[in-house]
Amino acid sequence: MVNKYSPLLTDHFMNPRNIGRLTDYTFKVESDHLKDGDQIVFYVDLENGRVKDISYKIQGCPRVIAASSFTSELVKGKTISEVLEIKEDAIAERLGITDPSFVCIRLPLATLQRKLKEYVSG
Amino acid sequence: MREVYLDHAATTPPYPEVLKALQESYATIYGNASSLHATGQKARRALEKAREDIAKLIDAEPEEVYITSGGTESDNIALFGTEALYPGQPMITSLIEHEAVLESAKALESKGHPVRFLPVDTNGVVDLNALKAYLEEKPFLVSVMAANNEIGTVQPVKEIAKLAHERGALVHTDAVQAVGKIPINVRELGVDMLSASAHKFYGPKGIGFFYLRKGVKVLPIVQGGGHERGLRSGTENVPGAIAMALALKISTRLFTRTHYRYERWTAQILSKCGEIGGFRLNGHPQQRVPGLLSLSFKRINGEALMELLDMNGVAVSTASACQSHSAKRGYSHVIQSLGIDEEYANGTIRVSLGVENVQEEVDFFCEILKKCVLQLRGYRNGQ
Amino acid sequence: MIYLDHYRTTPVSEAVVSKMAPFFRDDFFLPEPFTKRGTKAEEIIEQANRTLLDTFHLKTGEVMYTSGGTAANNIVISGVLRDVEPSQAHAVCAVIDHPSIVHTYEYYRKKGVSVTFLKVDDDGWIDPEELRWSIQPKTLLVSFTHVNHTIGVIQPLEQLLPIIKERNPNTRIHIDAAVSLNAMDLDLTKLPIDFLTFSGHKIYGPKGIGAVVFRNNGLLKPTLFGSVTTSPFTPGAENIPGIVGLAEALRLAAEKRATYRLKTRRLQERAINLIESDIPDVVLNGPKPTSFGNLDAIPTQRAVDNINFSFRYVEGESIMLFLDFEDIVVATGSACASSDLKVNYVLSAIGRDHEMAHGSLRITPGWDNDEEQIDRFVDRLKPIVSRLRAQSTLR
Amino acid sequence: MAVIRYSEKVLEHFRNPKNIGLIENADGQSTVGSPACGDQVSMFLKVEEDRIADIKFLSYGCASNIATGSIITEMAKGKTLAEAKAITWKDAVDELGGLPPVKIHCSVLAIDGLRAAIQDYEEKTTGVKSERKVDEMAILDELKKVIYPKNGINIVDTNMIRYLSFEEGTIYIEVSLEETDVFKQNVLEEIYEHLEALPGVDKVEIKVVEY
Repeated sequence: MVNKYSPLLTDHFMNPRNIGRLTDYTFKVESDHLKDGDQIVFYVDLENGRVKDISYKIQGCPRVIAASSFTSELVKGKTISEVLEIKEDAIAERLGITDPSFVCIRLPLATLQRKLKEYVSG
Repeated sequence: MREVYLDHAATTPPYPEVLKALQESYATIYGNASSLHATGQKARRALEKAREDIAKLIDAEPEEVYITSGGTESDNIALFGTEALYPGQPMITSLIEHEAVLESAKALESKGHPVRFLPVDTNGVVDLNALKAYLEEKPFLVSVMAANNEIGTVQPVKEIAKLAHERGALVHTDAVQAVGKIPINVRELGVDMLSASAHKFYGPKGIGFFYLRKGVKVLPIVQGGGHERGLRSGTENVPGAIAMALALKISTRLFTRTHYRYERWTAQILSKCGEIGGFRLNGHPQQRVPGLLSLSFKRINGEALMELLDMNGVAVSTASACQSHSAKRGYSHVIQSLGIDEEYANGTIRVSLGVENVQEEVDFFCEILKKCVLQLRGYRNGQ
Repeated sequence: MIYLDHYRTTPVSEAVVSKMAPFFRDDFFLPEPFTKRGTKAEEIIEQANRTLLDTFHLKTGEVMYTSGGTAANNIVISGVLRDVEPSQAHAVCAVIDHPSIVHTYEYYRKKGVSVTFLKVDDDGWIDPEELRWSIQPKTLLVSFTHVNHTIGVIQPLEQLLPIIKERNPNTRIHIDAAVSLNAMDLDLTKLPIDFLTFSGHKIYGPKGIGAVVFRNNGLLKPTLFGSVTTSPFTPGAENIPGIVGLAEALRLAAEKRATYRLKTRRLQERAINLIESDIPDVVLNGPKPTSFGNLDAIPTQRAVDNINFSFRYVEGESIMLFLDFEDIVVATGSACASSDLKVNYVLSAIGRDHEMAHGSLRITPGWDNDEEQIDRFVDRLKPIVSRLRAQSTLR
Repeated sequence: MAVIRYSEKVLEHFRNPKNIGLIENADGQSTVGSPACGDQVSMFLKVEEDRIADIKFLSYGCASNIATGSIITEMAKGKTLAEAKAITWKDAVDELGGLPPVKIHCSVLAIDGLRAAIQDYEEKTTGVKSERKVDEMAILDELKKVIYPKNGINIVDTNMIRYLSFEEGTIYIEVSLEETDVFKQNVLEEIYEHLEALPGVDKVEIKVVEY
């Protein structure tokens, strides 16, 4: 098995987009499944059923940092239903980590989708 | 971009002299050392010379030194070569052993040997009171490493051997991280068995040795042509053995110089860490292998720090070099055993200096380290 | 020096040494996920794996690297037999197999595993019928040596292996190809081999490295324990220079195989003809080589690089030492020259009495020999044999 | 794994053995050892006034076998029969500048050959078959000719004979050998070879014990 980071993943790890804490946000969501003190907190600002803005704070491995950054870029501007339709594997594939044992690569999107579903159902 | 290698506890490049000796012997000594003719005898003499040299450097007799394929095999010989002689008897090892001993011990457990794992204190030193208690169970073997591969703590092997022998147990020490780095004297340590690996002290890969005190019985774990006095079958790797002996000789000669440099650089790195803040140095403050630093940074993921350093041209490791695979998360069993605060434990990297490092590289590392730690803390704090 | 003991070990070819060179000091790193240096090391191993699989014509498969041929055979046999209930297990090998196979099975036999040691005929061949009936429902593993290390007999794998799978499709097949690969091509897409083992130092590669090539690890259980990066069966630091050297040696062996065959076959023919015509009372041990006439034919009976003769009335260690005085290196099956004072078991198995086995020489030419050296060797051998015969009690 | 290395003197006697050949109508002669074990020596004597006037040997064997044959014949030549009988294999080994432990048995064989040839001469001249009574001492003496190849010392002094009895033609002995000892087979074969040749011995039973 060759485990090598794709240039895209490396870039998102070294220069993560949308880091920070939004001053105005609709909700914030914290990931579960991370242990040993690692954590992600997303801040999401919704407007007319659309992700108007998103940011996060993160402590974690390179993959989860890159995936969070990539996911934040991906969902920004999308409607809630569009976000819910994104396949977890799509992100894994784009970032070049297809080994299913790397849960971390899927975690940011899963966290967001979980919270959005809750939000929609009230 | 600059490439600074600070992962010598994982593996080291052979000394140029060692490489030259290795390549020369590839060309000239191709006889099989077990064979009777002159070519074979030339190889045999070279092999015996290498064995004598190694023996001298650790204060053993030449016939007590067996050439193996490396530390893992040596450790496996120590455990599996003795267990059949003591069916059902327990063995003692520590919680912070290398996987080669730890996994073997677990395999022994499934073969019916109860295994007792000695706890360690915050400095990573094994608990001698626990040892005394476990020794009451009449174990056949005590295996405690000479120096830890992740935190560098040097264990009180001499005391351990003395206590174990009083109770009639055999003593093995995995000295892979100690041989060639600190003076090792098997007589003084009083151990029955010791494992070493050449690529940790600037020798080639694929070769190591196993010390077995005269009179101690060990069964072979590999069956075959009866090489190495029946203990370790397989055509002798004569070029490897020659190169290993030379590497050990040079490493021993360089002790004073390297230890002086490593101390100075350690002080410099620690002072930089103080500037960064929120860090701790793991392992025993004095009883440690020079040049091996386990550093924990508060509220940082160690893997992320290692990768970021790597992308900035500095090679260090997190946990143990061989272990950080796939979905395995969290920090290593060694760091866990120290009982340090999780906030720190998660952010641990290992920095291990080597003979070819120079002052400029250490300076460069200090700057990059600061930059990377601050960058990752920035991610966490949302800056 | 005239070195005619290539079955024992070979010099590392210069091409292999230079291929290995960068991996000692420049790229000395160990494999590790994600870091630049670590992934490069992984890629190097991947490349070597690819070379090995390609050489055996496999599209997919796995490779593990060991400390040599002995370790490889032990990992396979112990990997299958170590953790099974002995009374429920059966295994098969040939009596003339390499010690690293025979002794390992002997060890498991003592542990209660039932093991069939197949007898061979006077030329060293396994009887297909005997093999057929040796396979039982509980037969887990069959091992044998492709080309025998003493007498060069080639076991007809195309004929034998299907018999095993026919009788019991679950039986795994392990072939030791340690001395096969300089001269013989093994196409694993055509042969139902589950585990193939070999080592570097017999194919002009370095010592201290060997490999197991296999389709899938199925039955294998680890027998060594430690930290795992590339294969759970071979924990510990990867010997990357060795791995690179092994792969290059194997690649070169495959590339130059046709030339090698032509060369050693000429030397073999010349040596056999000269010895048989110049020295009386000699017996060739092992099968006769396939017709000398057709040099292009792929040998099917005896490996092209093996010659083994018994010299009646004389003892092998004495011949070997006299040759050694003349800087000629061969091997002998004499018990006197062995470290355990046992007569060569392969020669006993093909029906040579003790006296004939004691008086045997194994002559194994290689890349560094030529016709002139063979002539010189036989020329020196002649007076040595007649002199020893003159002083023998048995004349 | 034993390191087998010959001294220069052994190699010299191997290369250019003294007294090699056969004496027609010898006064005493013997053949000991067997090709099955890899070693056989024949000795031929010419005796004049109780002195060994000439001695020759033939050998089927390895380098140390030939070299010890050569050195022993050199040592015995010119000596009285009594003096020649007193030569021990240790003397021969010392004279050769040492032998590897695994090869000591070769010199024992050559000394055996010399003594057997002298005995043959004495039996021929006196007409008396000097048959030593076989008792436990004689058996022990015979066992002292079996050398443990690992240390080059005989199996009696190596303390490997744990029990010995001789009743109605059957010798029963217990030998201490480990299951894994590489020389086990070799030692057992040598014991059989030596003891079965003793007069009055019909059967040799060996039990291997691991203590």
